[in-house]
Amino acid sequence: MLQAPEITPEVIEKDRLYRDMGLTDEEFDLVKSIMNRRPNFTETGIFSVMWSEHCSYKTSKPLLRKFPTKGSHVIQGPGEGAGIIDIGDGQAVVFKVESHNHPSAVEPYQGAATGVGGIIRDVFSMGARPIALLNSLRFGNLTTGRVKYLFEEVVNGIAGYGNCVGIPTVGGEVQFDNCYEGNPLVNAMCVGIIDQKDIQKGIAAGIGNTVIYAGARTGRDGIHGATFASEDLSEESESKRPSVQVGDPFMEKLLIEACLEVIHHEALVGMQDMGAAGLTSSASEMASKAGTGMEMDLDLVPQRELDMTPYELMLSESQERMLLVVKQGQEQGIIDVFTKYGLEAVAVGRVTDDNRFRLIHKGKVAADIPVDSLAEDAPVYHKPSKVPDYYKKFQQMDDYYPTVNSYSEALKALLQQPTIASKEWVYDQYDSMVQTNTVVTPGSDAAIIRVRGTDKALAMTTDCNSRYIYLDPEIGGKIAVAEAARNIVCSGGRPMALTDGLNFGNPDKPEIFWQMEKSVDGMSEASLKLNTPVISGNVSLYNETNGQSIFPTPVVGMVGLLESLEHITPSFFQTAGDAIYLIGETKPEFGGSELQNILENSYFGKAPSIDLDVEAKRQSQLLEAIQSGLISSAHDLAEGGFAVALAESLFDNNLGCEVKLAGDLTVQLFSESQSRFLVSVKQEKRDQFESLVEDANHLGYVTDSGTLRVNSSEETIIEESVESLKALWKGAIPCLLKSRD
Amino acid sequence: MKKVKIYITLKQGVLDPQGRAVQESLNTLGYSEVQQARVGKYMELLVDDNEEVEVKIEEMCSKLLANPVIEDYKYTIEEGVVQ
Amino acid sequence: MKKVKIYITLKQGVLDPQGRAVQESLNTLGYSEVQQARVGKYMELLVDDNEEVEVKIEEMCSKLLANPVIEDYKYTIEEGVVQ
Amino acid sequence: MKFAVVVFPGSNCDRDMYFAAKDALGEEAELVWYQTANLSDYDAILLPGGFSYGDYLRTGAIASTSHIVKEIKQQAELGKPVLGVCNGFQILLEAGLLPGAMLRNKNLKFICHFEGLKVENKNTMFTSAYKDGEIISLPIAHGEGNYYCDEATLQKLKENNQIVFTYTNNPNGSISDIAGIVNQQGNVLGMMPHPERAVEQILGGTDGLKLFKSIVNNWREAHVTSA
Ligand SMILES: Nc1ncnc2c1ncn2[C@@H]1O[C@H](COP(=O)(O)OP(=O)(O)O)[C@@H](O)[C@H]1O
Ligand SMILES: [Mg+2]
Repeated sequence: MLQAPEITPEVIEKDRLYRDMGLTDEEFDLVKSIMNRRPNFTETGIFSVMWSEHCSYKTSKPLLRKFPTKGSHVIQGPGEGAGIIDIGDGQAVVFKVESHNHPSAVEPYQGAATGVGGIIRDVFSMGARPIALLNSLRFGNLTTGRVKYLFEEVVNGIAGYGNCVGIPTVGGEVQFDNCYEGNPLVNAMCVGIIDQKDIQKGIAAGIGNTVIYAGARTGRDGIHGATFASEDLSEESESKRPSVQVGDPFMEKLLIEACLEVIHHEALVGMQDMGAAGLTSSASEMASKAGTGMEMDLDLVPQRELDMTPYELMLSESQERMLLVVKQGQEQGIIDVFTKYGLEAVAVGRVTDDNRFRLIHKGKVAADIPVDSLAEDAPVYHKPSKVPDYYKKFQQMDDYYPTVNSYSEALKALLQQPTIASKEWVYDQYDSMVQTNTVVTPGSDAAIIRVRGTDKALAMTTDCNSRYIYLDPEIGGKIAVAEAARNIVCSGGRPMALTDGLNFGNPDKPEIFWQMEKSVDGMSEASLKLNTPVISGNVSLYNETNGQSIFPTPVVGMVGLLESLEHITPSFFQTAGDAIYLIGETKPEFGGSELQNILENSYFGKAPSIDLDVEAKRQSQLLEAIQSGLISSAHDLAEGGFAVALAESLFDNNLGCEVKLAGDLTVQLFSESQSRFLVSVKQEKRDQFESLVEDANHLGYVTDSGTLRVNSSEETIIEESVESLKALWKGAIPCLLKSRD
Repeated sequence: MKKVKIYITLKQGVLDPQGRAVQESLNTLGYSEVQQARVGKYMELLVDDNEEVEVKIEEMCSKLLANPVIEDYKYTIEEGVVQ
Repeated sequence: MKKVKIYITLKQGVLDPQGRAVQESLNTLGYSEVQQARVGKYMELLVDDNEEVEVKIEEMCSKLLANPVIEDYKYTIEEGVVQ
Repeated sequence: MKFAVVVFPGSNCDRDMYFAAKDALGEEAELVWYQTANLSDYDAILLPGGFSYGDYLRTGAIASTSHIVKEIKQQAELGKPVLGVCNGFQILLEAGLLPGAMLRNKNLKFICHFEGLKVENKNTMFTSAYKDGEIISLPIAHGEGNYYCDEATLQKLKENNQIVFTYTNNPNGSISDIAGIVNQQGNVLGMMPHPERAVEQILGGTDGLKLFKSIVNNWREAHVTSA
């Protein structure tokens, strides 16, 4: 380990040691001019983490500005720990998504666990009680031992952490594609609820006020984690790897309770969690936002290991730590709350009026930096962008049309594709019910959490079909937002706002930057049109292994509001005799489809088209129908198209169905055209439904036969026992995991 | 038949929440003399005799039984009998 | 300062699902020579010197560290240093 | 009737238990921090689920050594109903208020879903509102619910009708499908499934409510006769 005292500022410059920490030559020059001198080792480290992509968003900032972030119900947009929306009655909902991709590639259990822990802290540091967790996961195909191991351990880590802290994990998504083989994605989302009067922002206002450190002690874990997250994964990172962070969910649980108690304490001024770049970012961001300075005595910081240097103390990413600003003279009241929970809380510094970030170590000044330069003066890059050749080629291609010999066999194959198959193996390991508010558990379109004491509920989902985004990032970006909103609407909720997790490859490559730009354009347009502003998010770049990038994967986490518990709508058919309708038109669109994946083992051609006006109109008509009590069940059409959605609608109640299709049957059954819904309606409500919802085609009925039957105008083209289809769908993932190689 | 005893411990510097909880609980119970506790795993394998036992055990430890990112391991090999 | 090493194993006759899983995955990985695996705990305590170390350790094990319904324990006491 | 819901560091179903007693059942209930010395004010003691002390070492082990557990023992000896659910059950086992121990689930995974249970003994103060042999459905959510005891203990449990609930489709490997047992006096019940999660139709069922109602009914009866 490099030891600070021996490395002089001159050596750092001469030997360009700053490069090892992730600063470029230009950035180092900028640091020198800000400091008016050469930075010492600790200062260089502090600049390098604060200016890393992970903390500064230096490449993505120009893109993020495009997102619509305003709305009458938005209380807090991007910029704080998490975004906040108004849900009425003086209450608000807080949520955000966070990635932990690179740590999970190296140590999947702890990587995923600490990812969950981090996003929870983002939410309760705002003063909100965390009420739900979701996730969005990507792995390579489940064919190699390594991928299976990553998948099993990531799920295990999410469960290990979330179950222990007592926050229900209620939803998520998992997809499998080769491009994620060496670089899995682990995005976690946390939703919290708060009384608006308690909203607490991470500020360090009040000169002379005391800075308190609370929670776990600082060790040498994850030093330079933020820089690490901003580099490609390669053989080299195996050795450069920061010592892995281990999570302590028990400590987190105590922190949650203590912080939520402290929030009501009159002496508390501000609170922030220590996330990426640990003490450095939490302290400097708090001070910078409040327009003040901060001075900390590092010898007072609780330490887990001996002889830690200022560099190590400032850059450590030890988990389960919080930083608080407290009114001077009233520290003890706050410390007592932490003590009650058996937690350490220590005064380590004070708020100053000189806009400096000053650190004292063993009586000497270890760092003295203008505080704004860290959080606000980070360079911003406008990276070059270039249309990739693959995209041009795809646009030239004739529309892909699959050859299907047996509709039944194709349906069965689709149901067993891991991306479509039941994710019960995953969510059975999550405590989805703790807190006793989960009204709709995982396995539906969106999860639903009731708001205790009211007639309201929240619907939530994560979605992102990255194959479409790869084929066409702009259209794919629109689809990702639209799909999330569809899932909310199908469950009976009005989409309110979203959080985004932007996972991309190396932005220094113009083709990758183009993917980023275009996806953000598409997502922005859709969020504007569907009135779901972006209130928080996360960027994870450099998701590549040995130069091979992942599919662009901007995950959408969305929350919607149900004004009444009566609006809760299941995604499964409910009663024999109900009429089945398909809302929306079906076109021959197979680019990026699951069927293309099965038949061609790759994705190419054009993404399915989407018209956002049509999307918005259909969503609002369907929601109105749901709120008017006309709908028995609603399910959106996604991977695998109509046939898969029809089968999925049957997997809960031992029912059957009989529907009749006309036209090109391969298209009708398997195309992945957008903006479509499968709904069931009671006989007596059909007239009213048909007059309210345009584009609804009556295709048949729910039966009690236990058989899924699809007819063409001439003959029966699919006739399968629901029981056996369900067995295939349910068994696919466990079966793949069992076969070890 | 060989009996292999494997000791898996967390690497120096890796957080050991379990060890901390054990230490605190021992202290609370009045055993104030306990200054540190670390918790790891202990495994016993019964392995058919073969020439490369040692090589194989080394492999098993590094590939499956321990997680080299956060754990160290040690083992001993002795004669054993099936119970 | 004493260093105490404690080995906790499941009692003979108590089913060890974790041990079985370890054995199975070793077998699947090609280590067919592994006939049995049992998984237990290994702890290291650093304890201030005092006259009754052994008595105390015995107590700690039976009161907290092991559950006599399902577990057996053994320990060794050696000289140790704080790290 | 007044319930104490004992909160240990790391308990996480404490509020659920509290809401079940207070809102669904309509009785008095209080959350009681584990450092509280005295429980004599309460008529029944509920030990909620969760991960006391992070489940470190063994589930329930560290919590079982806390002072309040001694107090719980004393209150139990007075005949007060004590219900331990999930981690609460694990604590009762570790504290020796109930016989046996927990092992990891046979599939080594945490499992969470509704499971079918059979009411094996309706003649307890916790189950009198159920029908004999009634099949009910309650959520489970645990990683270590694989109940174990030696043969002699199992025989005793059977002879004394201490097995109160069994799984209809054993999810975790428990010996004799055991999901819940009472002590010999019949006033301490430990069970892995979560009755407090099944007290409202909107949460998927109300089969857990009868358990709480049984406690209240029996308490009322006892108090009417003794008055
Ligand atoms: N990683 C996961 N964690 C929790 N629940 C999941 C996860 N992956 C999928 N699910 C659940 O499985 C169900 C189906 O997921 P998915 O196929 O992605 O549905 P959709 O296409 O409607 O978004 C959803 O209820 C979802 O929440
Ligand atoms: Mg859906």
